[in-house]
Amino acid sequence: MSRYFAESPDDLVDAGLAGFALAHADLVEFTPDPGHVTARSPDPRRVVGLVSGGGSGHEPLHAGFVGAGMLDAACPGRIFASPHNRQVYAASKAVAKPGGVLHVVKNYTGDKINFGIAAERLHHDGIRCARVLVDDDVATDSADIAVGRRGTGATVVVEKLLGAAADQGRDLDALVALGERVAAGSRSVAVAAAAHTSPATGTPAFDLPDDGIEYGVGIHGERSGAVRPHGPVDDLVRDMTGSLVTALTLTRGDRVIGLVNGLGRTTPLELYGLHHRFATALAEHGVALERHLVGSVVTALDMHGFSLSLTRTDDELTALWDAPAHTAAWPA
Amino acid sequence: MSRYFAESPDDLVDAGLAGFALAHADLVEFTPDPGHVTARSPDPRRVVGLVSGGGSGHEPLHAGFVGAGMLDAACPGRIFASPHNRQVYAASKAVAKPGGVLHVVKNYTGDKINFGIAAERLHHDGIRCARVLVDDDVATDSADIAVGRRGTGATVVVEKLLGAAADQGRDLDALVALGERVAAGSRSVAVAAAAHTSPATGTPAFDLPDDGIEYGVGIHGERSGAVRPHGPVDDLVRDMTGSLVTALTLTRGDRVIGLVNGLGRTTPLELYGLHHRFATALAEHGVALERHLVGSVVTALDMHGFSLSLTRTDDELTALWDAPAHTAAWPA
Amino acid sequence: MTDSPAADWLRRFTTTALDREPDLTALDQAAGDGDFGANIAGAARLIQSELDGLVAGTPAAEVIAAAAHVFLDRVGGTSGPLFGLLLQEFAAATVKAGDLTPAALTEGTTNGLAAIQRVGEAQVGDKTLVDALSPAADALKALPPSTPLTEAFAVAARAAEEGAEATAGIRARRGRASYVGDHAIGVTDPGAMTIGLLFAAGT
Amino acid sequence: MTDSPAADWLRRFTTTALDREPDLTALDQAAGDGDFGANIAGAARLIQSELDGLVAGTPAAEVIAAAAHVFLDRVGGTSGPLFGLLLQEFAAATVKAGDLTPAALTEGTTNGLAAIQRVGEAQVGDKTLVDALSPAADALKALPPSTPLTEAFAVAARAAEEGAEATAGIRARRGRASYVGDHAIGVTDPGAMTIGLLFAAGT
Ligand SMILES: Nc1ncnc2c1ncn2[C@@H]1O[C@H](COP(=O)(O)OP(=O)(O)O)[C@@H](O)[C@H]1O
Ligand SMILES: Nc1ncnc2c1ncn2[C@@H]1O[C@H](COP(=O)(O)OP(=O)(O)O)[C@@H](O)[C@H]1O
Ligand SMILES: [Mg+2]
Ligand SMILES: [Mg+2]
Ligand SMILES: [Mg+2]
Ligand SMILES: [Mg+2]
Repeated sequence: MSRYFAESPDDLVDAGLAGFALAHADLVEFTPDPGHVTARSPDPRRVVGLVSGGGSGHEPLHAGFVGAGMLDAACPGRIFASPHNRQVYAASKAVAKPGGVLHVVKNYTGDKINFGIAAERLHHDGIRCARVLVDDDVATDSADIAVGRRGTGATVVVEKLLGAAADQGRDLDALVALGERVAAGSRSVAVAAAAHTSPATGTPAFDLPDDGIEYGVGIHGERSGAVRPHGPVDDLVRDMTGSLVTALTLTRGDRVIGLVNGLGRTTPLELYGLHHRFATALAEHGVALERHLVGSVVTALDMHGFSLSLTRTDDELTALWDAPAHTAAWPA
Repeated sequence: MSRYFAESPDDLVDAGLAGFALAHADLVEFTPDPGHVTARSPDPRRVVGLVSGGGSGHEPLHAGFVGAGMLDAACPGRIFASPHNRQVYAASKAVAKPGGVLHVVKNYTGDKINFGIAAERLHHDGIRCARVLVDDDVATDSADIAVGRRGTGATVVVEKLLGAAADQGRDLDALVALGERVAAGSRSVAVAAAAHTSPATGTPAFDLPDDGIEYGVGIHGERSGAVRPHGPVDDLVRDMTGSLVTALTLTRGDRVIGLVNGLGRTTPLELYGLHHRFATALAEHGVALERHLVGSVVTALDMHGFSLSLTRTDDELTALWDAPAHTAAWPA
Repeated sequence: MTDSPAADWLRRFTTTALDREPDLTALDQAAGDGDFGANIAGAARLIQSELDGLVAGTPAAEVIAAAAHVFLDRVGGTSGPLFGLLLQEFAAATVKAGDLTPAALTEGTTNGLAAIQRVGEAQVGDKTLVDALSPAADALKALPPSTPLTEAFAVAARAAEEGAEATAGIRARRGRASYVGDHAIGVTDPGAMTIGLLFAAGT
Repeated sequence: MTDSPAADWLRRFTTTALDREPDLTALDQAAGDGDFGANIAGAARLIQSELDGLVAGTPAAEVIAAAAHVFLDRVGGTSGPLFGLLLQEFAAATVKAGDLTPAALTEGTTNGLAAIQRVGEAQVGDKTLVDALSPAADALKALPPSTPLTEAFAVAARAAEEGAEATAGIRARRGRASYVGDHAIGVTDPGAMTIGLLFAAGT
């Protein structure tokens, strides 16, 4: 057990946001109530405001991606709890542009409900508002789960590509179409060797056998039900890669953007080693890894685990990926 | 216990470096034997090559700071083991410029010996070579420790400022003088709430009571001997800040660059919350926090802990801090 | 501090919610993401301070509406807005009945269930708070009109508790618990349990 | 594979080092940074493959020099170059004596100690490998010239082992163990212990 350097789960969020705002005062402005972070210098060509958000505990997502070239605003909820609708409403009002507001929402019931209520209020105010839903997690692609696939690591890819497209002055319908295309072309899968520490109890959120890996874990630490032994890392990465290739029905010559994402306490050495193995596994499928990102960008507090994501790409999407972005966490 | 996603301690380093090189092929070139990483596009005005290195397990240090505006080369050793002299020698030969080579060395016996042997070989080859020693850790400032203070978090500050100065075409003597001034004006202190996982055994490197904090821990997980209860975080940060202010004999109006550094599994929310508290504590001393960096830049594998560093600054140093750098891990 | 039956009811609910926070956290941890206890406890504290701020004699509908607004406007998660929708329907039914009557309770529960199902699309058996709310609505509708309020609350609580208990035996199809598969078996749904606590607080 | 006494000695040392890796790791973990075992084991594997590559009849000095170069050029840490300096002096003394004689062992140990102290500045009592190497040098110097090689190794090993054991009782003033204060008490210095293993491998 290891307690967080914070007084309580709420302090973890509140002090963290206050410090984030202080550290990045050049990039963002923070409104404590209702809590939201907005970009100081969005691209002047934008006609649509981009807003995302979700429970805290996934940092740098989303506040770390607020800034020129990515999000106009983010709404951080309490730890692992969706923001309330008033946060989303206020953030959306603050960054709405003549062409309206686009919500990037990870597919979770709470997020959908709270963003949905905010959207109703925005419509009521005469502000155009649409939504792109990210649902990339193959581990939750099951007839037993009525709510569909979870939104996880690929969210950052969607935010990057939509941000670059918004900077080109594209309108709401064009952005929705693009976002849906990117989300449909994105899949992720995550594994964990140790649970995150619950900020409520200070203990691991779940137990794994010493040599076990939770295959298909969620970014709130939801267990998958599938524990496998800590076997060769090559095999693990090959299996994960295979599941993404299958889900996206990729064939030889297809082009992708790849993300190797740490879930919290996974070290840079591990992540780069996994990237090397991921690239090898993709090459075995004949899939071209055209762009990549390696880092802990969509986390689950201090979980020891990682996710792999793939997004189908083409010339248009790759150019959007390459466009500059200036935020706290996007590697410039 | 949580095993690393690697086959062995050596694989952790080897696969990690291979993946790093693959991920950042635009920025760096990696030579596997003797292992070193060099910058692809150093500033053409440089007349002195900047080389650093040390045991692996501290990523992104040092390889993540190789690139324009910072290091010309880095030599990563095995986990927590200094690189051998041939690595340092080869890296130095590869990036030596007409004005010679400057080694940035963290004050550890192994690093001093291996960089020292390499320096002898370089002199033998007629290459000018000098050293800046970083010894910032106040926890090891004790008459009982014959080897002096350890080099820790402030290393990244020294590398940044020296890199910017090297880009201005300063010569070896000028860089040594600057580096010594920065190192002399830098102090750090680190605490841990949980040890890193030993890659050799897969178990925590040391045990702490559930509610204990190791005050004055080293970046190789060396215990300090001082365990304190997990009390109010404000008090902890105030005590740590006070020890740095005292060590640097800072008085009202003095200007500093501050670093809040995660040691591995410390979450961004914690680090930003600590930054907020650090800024408050410095304000209580009347010390001006002129620039800052918040992130996990000098780590101890997956240790749950953080360090605070201060470097005295002035107009010259602040301008060097603000100069652009383009490396894998410097926040651009 | 007020002393109306509606305020007493909600205050008792907040006390229970805070008392039971660790249990609710543990249930959501075992088959979800662990934030339910904190979310409900946070709401309870906010409601307590709203209740503290009300003048004596505030009409029941306004008391309930104040709690509804806390949930709707200041509490996130999945549970925040859903509890808000429920309390909002209690408030509306109370306005219509002129006070918090057994009829208002029945109508509020029925309409609250409908609103929650419109937004969350859960059916009985999906292992959500609907599994408690739906039997509570049925039990209330079956009561004779003359039933006293506390007895109506008791009947609803019993039905909700039974519904909540039944959630332990099944896997979830909605909510975070739906992601954990068989790990949800044996774990009572904390949202359903809290519906039971809400009704029990009126007895 | 060669079968000269020098090669046998070094091969036995590598076998012991690999066998004892977990113990060495544990000692460096308890009062250092845990890498010593891996560092020495890595060196041992490299030396084994060097020995495998030598033709039969390779002179003792060349055999020892090959091991010295592994440590000096391919092994990092604090211990890598220090063991390299020691073996380099063994090789030089062996060249001088024409073979690995007891005199060569004494001179190599004495000069190796001096080189290690020039570079690492440790004194006896600082809790480093000097605490084993220095008494070994003294014991070797006190031996009559006629002492057979294996007995000289045995005497040096005994002195080194005693020196190493004594390190358990003290705090460290040099090396990583100097940072851990009282945590070092009760922990034998792994570098000193390995000096004992090196001499013992010659018996
Ligand atoms: N679609 C739904 N309809 C009704 N209630 C739901 C639904 N999904 C989840 N719930 C309820 O929400 C509770 C969990 O709330 P909370 O922890 O706030 O949300 P989250 O699952 O987003 O973390 C569950 O116990 C369940 O009763
Ligand atoms: N100054 C020194 N002189 C001689 N030996 C030393 C010195 N410092 C450390 N040592 C030896 O090095 C050993 C540790 O080696 P190693 O683990 O490779 O180095 P590090 O301490 O850098 O991790 C210690 O057990 C000690 O015997
Ligand atoms: Mg949640
Ligand atoms: Mg070491
Ligand atoms: Mg929950
Ligand atoms: Mg060591």
